[in-house]
Amino acid sequence: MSATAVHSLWTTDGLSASDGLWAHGGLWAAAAEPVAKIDSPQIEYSLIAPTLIVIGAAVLGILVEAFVPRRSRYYVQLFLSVVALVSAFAAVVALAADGRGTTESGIAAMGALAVDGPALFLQGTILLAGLVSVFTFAERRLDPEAHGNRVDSFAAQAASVPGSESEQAAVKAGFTTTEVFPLALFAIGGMLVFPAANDLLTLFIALEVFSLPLYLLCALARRKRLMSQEAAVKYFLLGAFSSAFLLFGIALLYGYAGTVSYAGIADVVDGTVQNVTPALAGTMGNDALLLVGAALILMGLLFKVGAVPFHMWTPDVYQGAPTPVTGFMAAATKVAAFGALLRLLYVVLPGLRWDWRPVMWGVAIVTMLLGAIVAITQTDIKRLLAYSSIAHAGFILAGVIATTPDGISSVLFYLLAYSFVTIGAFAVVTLVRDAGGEATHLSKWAGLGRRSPLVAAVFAVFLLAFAGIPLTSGFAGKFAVFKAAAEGGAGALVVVGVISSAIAAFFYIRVIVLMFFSEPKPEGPTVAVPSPLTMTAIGVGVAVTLVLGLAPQYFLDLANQAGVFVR
Amino acid sequence: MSFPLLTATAVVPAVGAIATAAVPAAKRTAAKWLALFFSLATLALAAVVAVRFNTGSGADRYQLTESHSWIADFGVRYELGVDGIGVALIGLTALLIPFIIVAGWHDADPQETGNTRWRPTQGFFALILMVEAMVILSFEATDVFLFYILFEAMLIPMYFLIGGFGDRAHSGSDQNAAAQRSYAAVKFLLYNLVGGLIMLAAVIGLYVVAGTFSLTEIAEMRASGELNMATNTERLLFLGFFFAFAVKAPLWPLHTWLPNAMGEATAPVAVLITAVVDKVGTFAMLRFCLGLFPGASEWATPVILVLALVSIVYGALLAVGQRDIKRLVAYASISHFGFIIMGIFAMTTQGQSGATLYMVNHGISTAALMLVAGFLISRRGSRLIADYGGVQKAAPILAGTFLIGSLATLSLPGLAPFVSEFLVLVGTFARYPVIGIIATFGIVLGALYSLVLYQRTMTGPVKVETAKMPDLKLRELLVVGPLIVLLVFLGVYPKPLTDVVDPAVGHTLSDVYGDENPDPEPEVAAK
Amino acid sequence: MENLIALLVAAPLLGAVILLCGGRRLDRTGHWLGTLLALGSFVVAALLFTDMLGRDGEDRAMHQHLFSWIPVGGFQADIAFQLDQLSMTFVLLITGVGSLIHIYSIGYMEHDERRRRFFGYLNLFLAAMLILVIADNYLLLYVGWEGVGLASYLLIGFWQHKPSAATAAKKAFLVNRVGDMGLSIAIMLMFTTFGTFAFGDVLAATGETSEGKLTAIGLMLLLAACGKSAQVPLQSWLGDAMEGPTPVSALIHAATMVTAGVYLITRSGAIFNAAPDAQLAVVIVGAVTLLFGAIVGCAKDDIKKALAGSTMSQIGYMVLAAGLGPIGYAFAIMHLVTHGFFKAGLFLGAGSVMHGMNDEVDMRKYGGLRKYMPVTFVTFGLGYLAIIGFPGLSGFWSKDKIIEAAFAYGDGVRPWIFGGVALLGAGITAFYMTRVMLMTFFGEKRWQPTPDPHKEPSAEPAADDAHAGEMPHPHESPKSMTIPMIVLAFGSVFAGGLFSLNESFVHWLEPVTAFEHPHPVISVPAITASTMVVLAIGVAIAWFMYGKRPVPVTAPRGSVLTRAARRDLLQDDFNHVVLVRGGEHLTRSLVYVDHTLVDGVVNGTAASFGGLSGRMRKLQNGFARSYAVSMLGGTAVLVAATLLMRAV
Amino acid sequence: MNPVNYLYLASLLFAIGATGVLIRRNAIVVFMCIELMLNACNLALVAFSRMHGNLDGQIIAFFTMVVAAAEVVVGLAIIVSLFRSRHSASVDDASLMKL
Repeated sequence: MSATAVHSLWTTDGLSASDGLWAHGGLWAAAAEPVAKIDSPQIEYSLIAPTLIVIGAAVLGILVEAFVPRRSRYYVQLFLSVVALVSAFAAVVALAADGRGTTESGIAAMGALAVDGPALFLQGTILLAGLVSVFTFAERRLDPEAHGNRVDSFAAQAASVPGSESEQAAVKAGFTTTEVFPLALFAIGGMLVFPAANDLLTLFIALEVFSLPLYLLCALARRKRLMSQEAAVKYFLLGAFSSAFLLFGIALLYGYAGTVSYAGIADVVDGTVQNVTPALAGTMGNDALLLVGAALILMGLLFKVGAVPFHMWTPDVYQGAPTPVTGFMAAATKVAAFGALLRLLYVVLPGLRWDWRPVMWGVAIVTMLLGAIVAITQTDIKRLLAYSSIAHAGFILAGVIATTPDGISSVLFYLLAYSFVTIGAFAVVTLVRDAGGEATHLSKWAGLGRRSPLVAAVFAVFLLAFAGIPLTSGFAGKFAVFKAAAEGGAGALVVVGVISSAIAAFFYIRVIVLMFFSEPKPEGPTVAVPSPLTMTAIGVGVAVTLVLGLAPQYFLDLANQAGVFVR
Repeated sequence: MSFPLLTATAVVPAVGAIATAAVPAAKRTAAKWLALFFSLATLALAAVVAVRFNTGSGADRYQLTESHSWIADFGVRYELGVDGIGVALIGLTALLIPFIIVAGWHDADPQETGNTRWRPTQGFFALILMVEAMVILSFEATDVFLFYILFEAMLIPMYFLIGGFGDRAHSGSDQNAAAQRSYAAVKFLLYNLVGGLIMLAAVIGLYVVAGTFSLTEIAEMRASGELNMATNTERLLFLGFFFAFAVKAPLWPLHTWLPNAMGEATAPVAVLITAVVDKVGTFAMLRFCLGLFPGASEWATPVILVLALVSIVYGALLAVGQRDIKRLVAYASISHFGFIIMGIFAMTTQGQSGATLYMVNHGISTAALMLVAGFLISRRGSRLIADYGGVQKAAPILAGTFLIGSLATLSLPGLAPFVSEFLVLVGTFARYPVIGIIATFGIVLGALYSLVLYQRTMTGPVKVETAKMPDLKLRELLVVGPLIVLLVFLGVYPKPLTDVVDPAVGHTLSDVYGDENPDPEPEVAAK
Repeated sequence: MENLIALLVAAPLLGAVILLCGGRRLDRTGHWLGTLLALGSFVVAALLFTDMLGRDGEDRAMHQHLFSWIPVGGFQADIAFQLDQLSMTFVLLITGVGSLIHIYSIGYMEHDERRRRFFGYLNLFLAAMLILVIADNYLLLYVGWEGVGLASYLLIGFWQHKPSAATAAKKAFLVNRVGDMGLSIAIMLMFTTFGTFAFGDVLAATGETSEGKLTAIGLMLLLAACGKSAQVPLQSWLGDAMEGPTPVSALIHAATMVTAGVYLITRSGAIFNAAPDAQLAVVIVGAVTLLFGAIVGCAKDDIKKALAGSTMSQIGYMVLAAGLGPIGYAFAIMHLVTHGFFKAGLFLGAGSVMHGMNDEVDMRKYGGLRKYMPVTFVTFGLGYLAIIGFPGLSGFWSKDKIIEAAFAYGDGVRPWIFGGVALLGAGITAFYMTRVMLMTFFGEKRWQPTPDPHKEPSAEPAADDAHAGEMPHPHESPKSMTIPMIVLAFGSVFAGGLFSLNESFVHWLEPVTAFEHPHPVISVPAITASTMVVLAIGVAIAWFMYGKRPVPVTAPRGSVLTRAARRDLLQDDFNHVVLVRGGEHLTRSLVYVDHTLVDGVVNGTAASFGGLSGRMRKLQNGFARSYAVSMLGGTAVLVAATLLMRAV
Repeated sequence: MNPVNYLYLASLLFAIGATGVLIRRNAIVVFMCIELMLNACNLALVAFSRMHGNLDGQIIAFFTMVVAAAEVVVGLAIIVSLFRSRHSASVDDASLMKL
């Protein structure tokens, strides 16, 4: 799978489209001669339509904020978002139907983006997860009405100081932060690009594009604003910190290979590169550049997936962020970040796998164990789910390490399964409320099964899926990942995975025990009756969980077909 | 395509579970009858399976097979088929569930009224039927993965049955009942889950080695020499499988969940645990450990036999030391499971036939004893042996049935468990005389705990609390009576059962020994 | 005719089922039904017996195959019966004595509200005992073996509300189970050695295996016999078994069940004949028990326990005889039958006495009863004469032969030792039986008011709270009780002589057990003479101690031996300390181990994960900067590890 | 000058920035340290660009500046709102959530 539709943006030697271009050293070869003619870059708009639709809708959303009256903004924004996500998803499906994910996969936008199976699969997953998340964003029935206005999970006015008069005024005026919709769309747009990024620059930009809106979204909780802001600050500072590392890694890798294109770097790493310039010959000999650069980029991505020891933001941010945002982050970010990680490891660094595999082994083991162990003693349901997501990141890493086609498809499948369970679980968390908003302390969940058997049962289904009990999607995913790992020669990793699954099962079960076998507290929380929006989100979660658990074959086929990276 | 009989045996209770769960809160009694109806329908289907099953000498090993593609990507097929062992255990399961339902008729009646959303009764019976469906299907699965899924999935309804519907009787402990119960439920789940997860690793390993989960395909591959399994791999995989089954069965020292679970659960659920669900573990040892890893099974036999022996003696001794009736029965079961496992790994025709019969007989006898114990406990509200005494004076029928249950537990000749226990002993003795002899001590200890229990509860001076104890009601008699009849019948005429089981045991042993005669030849040739 | 064999078992079994499941409706008629069915079984036995007599000695064995019981591979157990002369002897004894005791019980249990159940148990016992003796293989024998154990358990503990009865029942069952272990192992050994455990096949094939194997089988069978027949070292249950109603003691613990061990050894004669070491063990056990039981019998004041000691001792004789091989089998069985008559008679007599004395069992509180209970006195007296071996009565014929045979056992010192023991036993028998006789029927009245049962539960509380505090009014028992006693007394007197006429009994059994004439080391008349002397000495000593002098109501402290004998020669104390206490300690410590160690390891693991979790979560200290440190550290490790991988 | 020296300088700056993040409490300062790290990256990129004789590195450097600017927008907004709620810009004060 060589690059077929690659054009250089700034070519100097008149070559407009040539395979040999890479030999010159990258996208933007240095200008040596006067410019004769500027070729316009070739952008295959249809191939990147999903991203364009979402980003375009996000821009439109900004305009809506500016021009549409406050009253109707919510409806317009919701409509816009849903239409955008649905049509983007339709575009993804259309591309996939075109065979763009399998036989026709290739590279688009001057080599910046890959349009291949994993990209389309993950984009589809992200769009669906995003759509469901937008439903939970739009939920306005959970909190009691404030001054006759329905309110959602987000602060009336983010700029106002919590508890201040201006905030009360904003509430009274019925302000709502409808900006969350364009923000979410921006984030989704970035996430769509992230796993499809085919050069390091696009990777970096995509990372920032989806991170920055998320930082903001974290800060927007209506209740517990202080915690929300704290989460945002932590997320922001640590995120920026990690992206600095990522960028430095990019710089080093660029220094090593003289190019930022994935394929180009891979050629250099593999030693199959033609036309070695003297400068390249010099840097190619310097493995330290390669190794340190690769390690730093890995670190940036591992931060996003929440792998130990780069996980420490996760519990705090998950806890502090508005719960719908947490669900969205936990699901979509993970999907996007693992997509990028996969592409990086499988496309750019396969030649280095003897170097990174042992390291990733270590990360995976530590991640699985620590996530599971620390979760045991958690007392807040959101923090508990955060640690659970860390453990799951470890499981997925086990599949990543397989370095087989099965490894790719198993990770894809796992991500699909996991994201819906996660969104569903967090959506249930939004329902259980007391006077202070969501009742996230575990002790308040005691006896929930008696009061609201259905909600408790649904949550139990999600927990069982997290725990990987058969007949749920969690089991199918876990099995796929572990099978791939075992086949890829990582049997020991499977054993560790199994052990940490056992540990993890303990705390999922603890919650179930609490819900069903503990006596309800008299002043326990109530379960709010949600609007169809959240119901849909939860319903989709349950449906996906069960379908993927009982009859996963179709989706496994899909993941299998999608499991090949273009290069 | 013929009628999918085996699927139907599992679908009927599953549908019953859903139907029962859907009954509105107020129609509690209707839910009970509905559950009973479905369990009886399942029994009828199981009877059809037994009738259709061909015990002739040339019959296939797995019969009534069904095979459909399921998860091709994992090499998983929905493959069903029964051998004689499966038929026997399906029969046992289908038979016991109606009794369990009738015995637990009032166990899940809600204590609080007015909460219209809380429907414990419906849940209770639905969960029981769900367990039945899963257990039956697991006896039918000839695909390792399908079996594994059911093996794990059945933990969940069991878990809710244990933790959600506990015994309200006083257990002599200061801890609050709810805490104890949820401890027991969690312990049950975690033990079995850990076992299951370790098995998961082995299941994956098996796939890596064999590339398929189908028992028949693996057997063919083995026969044609295509199966390339290194000795150490085989042993590791065997251990992974065996560990899970040993937890389930349970084998010493992985047994401690059972007394807690059986103690805290209601008596019918305790029966469900030990008489039905745990049998999946021993069944799986026969079908999967021996069928998939014959070499490793032989290799592990000495250790397993010793553990089984320890179980037998240890379980019995601990049973003697118990103060709680239900825990006593639980430890007795541990002892009995030791016998079953010993019979399986003695690798003789008598041993394995005996073990299979033992599974059935232990199911019936424990059901009889435990259900009567449950009736007893419900009358006095205490599980402590010391709280009883002289019950036979007030409730002679109850005492009589309890005695028969106890006698079955101590394997009195004439009752079904004797046949199986003796076969196990003979089968073991034939190959491992010393182990066989030591295991024989189990029969003395069995008598000890059974009779101590009977003596302390039923005989002696009448206590004030027990003086007015009502005797068995009709419903209770309907539960116990048939079980006792069955115990006697199978003790006197076990041939229908051995006819079904023997060919299957022959197949299982031929997995291990090939065409050789599995049994040691007697010194003096028979005439 | 052969098809009738199953009927022998079926009749009482049917009775048991009907009586035990029938409910209160049958309370009024149940005992008649039970008795009728027992008699029916006896009639069938008689029919079969006449049929058998009509054939030649070698052709008398009958077989009936009912169905295949446990067919598993080479393991083929059948429900099949074999009725040969040996079995026939037992069948007649069991059904005959059994029927008599049914009749006796009608009167004896008249006031017991649970009489129906009692008869159900009795029928159950008959069925099981008949299975035991007519089984054609060891496994079916085992069924009967355990079946009689169960019946014995139920009947000993019939008065369940008495803790002592319940305990005694349990003890009997448990001790028997130890013996049953022996039988199980013996059957397993047979199966692995011969591939079968049917009498015919096994006993015919004994020549084809090693003596070692046969010795092992023999010793295991002996263990079984010890359990069932209350032989040392498994004798301890028999004394306690006297907690059961007296008819039970008569039937099960004197006449029939306890002799099953003798049956087993005799039945397995071919095995023992080929295993002299096993035979020696049998003889030793018999000899030891013979003395043991006799000594215990001398010290007991409880009439039933004294008789129980005597039973033990008499069975010791039988076992001793059975261990002697072909010279002894016939005599063992003959003594068994005569003993069945006189011991059952003695027990029934004792029951009659107790019936008249408000269920008092302490002989020290009897005295002078011969005037008040003449029938009982006479029948009891005849039984007494029979058991001590008074010339001409049954016991004389059978016991004397055993002593003779014992003097003919082996060579060297063996005949002297075992002959001497047998002879000594005869003397002690005379002593303790005379003691019983004197204390009960002679001397002055030493009657005491019946103690209040609520304060001190007496041994047999039957229907009698009304008697509390009253003086007993001894009276003769009703007809239903005396008639069986009289019938048995006839047996006690004449059976032995009848059997010895032309050695008819020996010839009857010879086809089954084989027979050789014993050649004692001293002449037969000399043995008979010395037996008479020993007997006379025993009677004389007893008369001096209990006839001439008044018997104190409270027992004197007595010598060390007496005190030990009262406590069953400290065997129970040994059991209590070593087995019961030791067992309790063992189970208690195992419960502890299970809780702290086995469970503790798992709980500890869980707890340590919890602790680890608690410590690890402290790393999450809430400070963004320390998170950054972790990230930086992680990056450093990542980089270092990557570089290291390359370096390695 | 040897191009490697630029790289050393870039690394040094990066290290200084990272250290600053770790040791400074004020959120603004921490943030500026991150900016310093980004600029160190830019330096490295430009140096490599020069070494390899292509423009990719320089282009990335421009993108980085834009990203840094965007981060400032978002970051300052967050930090300021935190400051207004807490009257403190200390990162260490924001430690409600832990364990």
